Amino acid sequence: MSIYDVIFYLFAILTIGSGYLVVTSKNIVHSAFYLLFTLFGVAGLYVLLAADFIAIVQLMVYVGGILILLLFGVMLTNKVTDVKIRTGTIHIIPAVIGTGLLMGVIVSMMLRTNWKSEPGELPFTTTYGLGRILLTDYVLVFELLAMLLLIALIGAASIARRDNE
Amino acid sequence: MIEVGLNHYLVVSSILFSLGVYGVVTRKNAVMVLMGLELILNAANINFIAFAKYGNFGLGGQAMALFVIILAAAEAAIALAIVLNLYKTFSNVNVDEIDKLKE
Amino acid sequence: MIGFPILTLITFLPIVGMIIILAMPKDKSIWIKYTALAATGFQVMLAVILLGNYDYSAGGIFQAESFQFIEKFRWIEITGLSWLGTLKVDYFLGIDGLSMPMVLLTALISFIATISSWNINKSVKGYFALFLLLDTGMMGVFVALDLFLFYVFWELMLLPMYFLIGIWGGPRKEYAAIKFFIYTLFGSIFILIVMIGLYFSATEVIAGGERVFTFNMLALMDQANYSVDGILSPFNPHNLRFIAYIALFVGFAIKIPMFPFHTWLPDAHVEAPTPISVILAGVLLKMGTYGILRISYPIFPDITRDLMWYIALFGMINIIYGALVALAQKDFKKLIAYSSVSHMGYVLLGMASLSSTGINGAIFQMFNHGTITAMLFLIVGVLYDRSHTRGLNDFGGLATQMPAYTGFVTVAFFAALGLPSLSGFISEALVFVGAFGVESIRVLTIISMLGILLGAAYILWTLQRIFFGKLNEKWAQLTDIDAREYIMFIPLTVIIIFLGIYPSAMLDIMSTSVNTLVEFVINGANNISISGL
Amino acid sequence: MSEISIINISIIILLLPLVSFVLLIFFGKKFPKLYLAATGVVFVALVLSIAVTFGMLTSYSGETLSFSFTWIDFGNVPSIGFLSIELGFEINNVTALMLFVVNLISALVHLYSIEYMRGDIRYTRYFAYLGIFTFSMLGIVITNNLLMMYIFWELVGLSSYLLIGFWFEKDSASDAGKKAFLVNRVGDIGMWIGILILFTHYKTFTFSTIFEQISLGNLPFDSAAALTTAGILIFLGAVGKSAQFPLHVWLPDAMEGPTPVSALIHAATMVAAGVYLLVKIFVILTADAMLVIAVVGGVTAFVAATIALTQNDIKKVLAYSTVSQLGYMVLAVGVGAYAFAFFHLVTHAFFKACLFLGSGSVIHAMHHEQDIRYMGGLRKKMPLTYYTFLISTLAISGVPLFSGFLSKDGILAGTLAFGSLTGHWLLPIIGFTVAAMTAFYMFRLVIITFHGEPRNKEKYDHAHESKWVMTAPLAVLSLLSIFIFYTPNPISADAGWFLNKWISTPQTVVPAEASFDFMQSGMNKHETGLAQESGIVHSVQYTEAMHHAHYPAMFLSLILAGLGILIAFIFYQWKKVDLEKLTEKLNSLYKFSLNKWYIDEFYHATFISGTIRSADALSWFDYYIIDGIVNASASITRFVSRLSGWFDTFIVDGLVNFSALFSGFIGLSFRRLQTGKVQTYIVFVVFAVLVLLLFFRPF
Repeated sequence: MSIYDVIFYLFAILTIGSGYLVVTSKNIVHSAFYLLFTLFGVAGLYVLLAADFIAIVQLMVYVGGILILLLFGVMLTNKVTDVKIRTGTIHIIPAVIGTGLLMGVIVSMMLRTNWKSEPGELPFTTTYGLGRILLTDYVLVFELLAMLLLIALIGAASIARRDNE
Repeated sequence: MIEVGLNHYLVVSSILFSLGVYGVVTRKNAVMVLMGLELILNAANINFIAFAKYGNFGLGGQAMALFVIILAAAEAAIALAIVLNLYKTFSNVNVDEIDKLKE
Repeated sequence: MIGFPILTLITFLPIVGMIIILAMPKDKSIWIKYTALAATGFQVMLAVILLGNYDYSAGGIFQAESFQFIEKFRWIEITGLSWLGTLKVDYFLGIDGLSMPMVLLTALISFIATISSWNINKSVKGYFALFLLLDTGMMGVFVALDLFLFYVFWELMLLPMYFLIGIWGGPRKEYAAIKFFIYTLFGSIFILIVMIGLYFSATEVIAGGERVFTFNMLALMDQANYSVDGILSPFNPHNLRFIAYIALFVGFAIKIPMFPFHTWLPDAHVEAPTPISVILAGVLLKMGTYGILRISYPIFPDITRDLMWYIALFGMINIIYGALVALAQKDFKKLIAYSSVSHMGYVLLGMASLSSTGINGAIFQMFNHGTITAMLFLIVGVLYDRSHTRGLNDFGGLATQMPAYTGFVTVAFFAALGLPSLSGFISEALVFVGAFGVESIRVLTIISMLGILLGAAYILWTLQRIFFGKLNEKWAQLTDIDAREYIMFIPLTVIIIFLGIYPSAMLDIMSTSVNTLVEFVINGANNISISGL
Repeated sequence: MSEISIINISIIILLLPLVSFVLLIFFGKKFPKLYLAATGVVFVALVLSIAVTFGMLTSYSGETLSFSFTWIDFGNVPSIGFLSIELGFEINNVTALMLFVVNLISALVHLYSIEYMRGDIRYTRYFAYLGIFTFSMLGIVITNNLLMMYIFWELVGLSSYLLIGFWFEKDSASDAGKKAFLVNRVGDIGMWIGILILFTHYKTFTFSTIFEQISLGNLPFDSAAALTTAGILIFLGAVGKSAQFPLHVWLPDAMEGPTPVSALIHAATMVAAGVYLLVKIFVILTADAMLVIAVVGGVTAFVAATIALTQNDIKKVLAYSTVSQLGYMVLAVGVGAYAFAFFHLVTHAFFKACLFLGSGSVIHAMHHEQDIRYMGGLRKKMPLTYYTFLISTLAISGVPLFSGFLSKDGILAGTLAFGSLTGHWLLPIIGFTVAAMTAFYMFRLVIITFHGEPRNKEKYDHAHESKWVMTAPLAVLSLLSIFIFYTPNPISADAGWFLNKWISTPQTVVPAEASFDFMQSGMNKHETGLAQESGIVHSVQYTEAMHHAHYPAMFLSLILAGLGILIAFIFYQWKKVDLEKLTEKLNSLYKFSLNKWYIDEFYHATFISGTIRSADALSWFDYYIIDGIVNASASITRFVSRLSGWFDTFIVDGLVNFSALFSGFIGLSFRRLQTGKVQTYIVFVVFAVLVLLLFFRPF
């Protein structure tokens, strides 16, 4: 068992364990924090997969952006005076069965599939490469996503502001 | 114990995906549903990147992961805006109680 | 010959009128009436043109070349129908001595009925549209020479009749209309079945030399056209010709109406408005007997000859039974309805004789009954319009109150009871002459002659009850007939008297065809029995 | 006059009354004076008929002039050949005389009616009807075929219907008209069947052709029985028209018509038609047929005479006397006294017309009082009427010097001859009895009406002699009742011009085996034809028998007539017998006679109510059974359709509804799944994906 493996398992356990807590925790704030760990774990996995830039982006966008956004959501939708920021659950039994089965099926599917695996050489740092393909091969997607982000920004602002009317 | 390879990542992503689905399905609070969605998206991203590494596809997979993250950001923004609106309309954000779709 | 398709014109002219009427605004009822009058009036003119160009020496019946004013086009043709081969229906019109009197009658009666419809006030547009449609149906039946076409016209006239009785009729109109409709439809089904049976039994050579199944009446009359295995083929040892004949006969008998299928008639007559009664008695009843002469006789000559006695029997029953039941009636219109039953019995008796004089008499009786009974119904209508009752015992002494009316009534009544010098006598006399000449039905003929006496009894009794005696004070305000009614009565009266004195005017038209028919039926029957089947 | 012009003039004579009818019917209202034109027209016809008769009797005596045309042509009829119906006219001596008689009486009746009917509301209409009546009768007279005979026969029926029911406001009048027409129709049906028997065999209606065929031995259906049947059936027509027993019932009722009409009907037109028909078809009557005819005639004469004895209505007495006299004529035909039958027809026409018109004059004077019990003593008030009436009564009673004696005597001689030749002695006995009764009841009528004291003073005082237009016809007619117009010998007509020159009995064409021996001349058929043309009397044997019978018959009839007259005087003039006691003694007989043998009642109870009852029964049958079956089948159909409707609703539709309900149930249960909650849907999606994955097993 190499050090790489050990690190992988650490991050994997971190990711899955905190992911489990995210979905089971009754307190939304706690869940949010567990999500932080999950995202962090995932970022670690990215690093292990030689995706340094993505890992950084993961941390920045998710942890710095989305998670904060979610926390804002929690705060804004639950009255602060109301301590009960716990959330109820539904469909526990069908969900357990369903997702359990789904997990089993997907995992077995993943494992049984004979993936054509031939690890290629990736550059030490991917930032340069990503930048290149983003502005060459994927330039259209890139531009579209930029537009999308803009639209989402405006849209979110407009939806959130609707109450004024 | 076998060496960590593609399958390991895939298993992790599968579990993460299932946990995300579970979260989406079970939680009443809309914000929690969003968190489940984030888990699902992350699971997908793990797959992208894992295949990028082991599938010899160059950096395409990573670029895709990047896009997903961007989408996730956009989605989160919109979704939170909607949640806020929901809250204003129904005074709560419990998805199970918002069943106007039934009619 | 005439350079334009006169039969199509005379048949579909009313439809043109109907379309024009349908295009008119609802409230212009007077224009609608004039349009209908023009349509039927033109029809009469065309009928006169037909008569003017009619060749008295042409026989018709089974020879396509001696039919007149023929129009023949392929109407429906569907080829390649697996075992069916080619399905073809011709638009085949033509007239001979059998149909010419009926065409004249239809045109005349429709025209008179239009005049008589003048005081219809309830949804005039619908009435006249249906009326003209009915007119086309009737005319079509008499000019069609293709069985399919015949059937189409036959059914075509049912529908307007149903509505005309059912909407414009008397208190029990729905009952009467439905009874009429269902009863006649019941008969039509038999006709349809036989028609289809015939279709699959005989073939005809068409232009390409191919033999195809046919609805052509003339082709169906030719025994050479029958295949050996056709179910209605005389060459088929297991043929169903007898049953088919009975079925066809029942189909037509309902229309005549022959005892015991006659009960729709009194109801329909009593409930129908006057012009419709006129049409019903004047033209519709003739379709039954016409159908028998045109279709049953030449197509099934063998069965016709075998069943002669039974046809005569039913003729006799019709005559006596109708007259006796008429004698017991207390409703004027019902009485005349039953007198129709009685008079149509003479037609049956004459036809049953299978002799020229008898069949001449039968066709002449069809025409005369058309004119006379039409007049009788007009008479009832005139009285009913004024008094709103038809009870025979409600009147009395009208002869002094309405002298001109009484004059026309007297002519019509005496024509109905067969007074010589009026047309009814000639036909009845010829029927008796013909039927008496046949030994097998002589006794039936003699019994039938009681009908003359009974006819006189109920008619004179009616005349007495309505017109003679002291004037009932209730009717002191009744006015005599007006100009419009004169216009209705005068042509009929003139025809009745004229044909009574000079019957050749009508008999010459038909005698050649009747001779041809009789010869054809007798020869046909002999041929079939010679061939051993 | 040429042949053609005689025919043409005859046709004009025929058409003139028709012209008068048409004119009056259409223009009578506008020109009320048109009745004068009608009368004029008939007088023109009379003049023309005198010309025709004169021309005929002088130039063509014994010949038959005829003219025919095709009425209906059937063309080449299968199995018969060319067939057509010919109509036509023929004039011979009998026809010509008849033309004259009919026209004369018609003209006189027209003249008479001008006064008699004055003031009637349908005055012109009345003359129109007289016109058509005359026309119809003339048609019967000059026709040469059976079909036209039948046509005009029926037209006479129509005219009598119109005239008898002329005062239709009275129910009795319209009833009488109806009765006359219907009773006549009964006879007509028989006649029509008889005609059909002949036509069916000979394919022609023309008399001469049929006679010729029979004389050649071509019998209908090759049997003498058929010929007998045909003869009797045609005679049935005469039974109806000439009011023979048992169809005589219409005639007395026909007195409801205006009196001049009665004169016309009973003297010249309608009732004469029957006898005229027998005269026409005399040659084809077989022995059996003749016997039937003779018996019917005899019975009629007797029955009517017995009824006439007790009637109190002046017109009823005359009516029954007419029936009785017609019985004589028919009897005469039956016994073979052809010439005397026709002779009596002519003489009777004149004196009976005179009697009727005379009675009309009385009735007119008495303001429409017809019961003789309220009359009496009118002789002084109405001398002209009385004397003419008396002359006619003498004639009808068979008093010498008057026409009736000559003709009746001949008939009685005929019956005697017939009795001696065949042994049927009952016929002469009836004949003589009736002769006595006739004399009695006619003088009873005269005495009660004209002699004695007036019984109704008030009416008597108002009575007065009629105007000349009414009395002139009476004078003319009574004059014609005198022997001199027929024969120079007042006691025997045999040598007179009427019988000797004008009328000759035609030779029968019936084969010897079917006819009386005495009817056969002994000559063969061909010679018979020749004999007929030369006017030779038909049978030597019969003529001889007549001669032998003549004097006995004459004396016997004279005695009997005298006896009858004497009794009448004893009873009514001198009142030597207490009539009331006699009546009481013979009460049942008296009642029987007064009530006309209850024949009307019998008919009412049997035929009429039978017909009406069967009509009602059949009507019930029609309504409840036949129509009932129709309606029942409709109901059954409706029941079945309701049943199938039930089946449809509950079984077929039930299945459909069940499946709908089922799916509804399923839907309801599934509807719970439709919570509207997104998450629930996602659960389903998850399961669905699972199912899909497991199903397709992409691994």
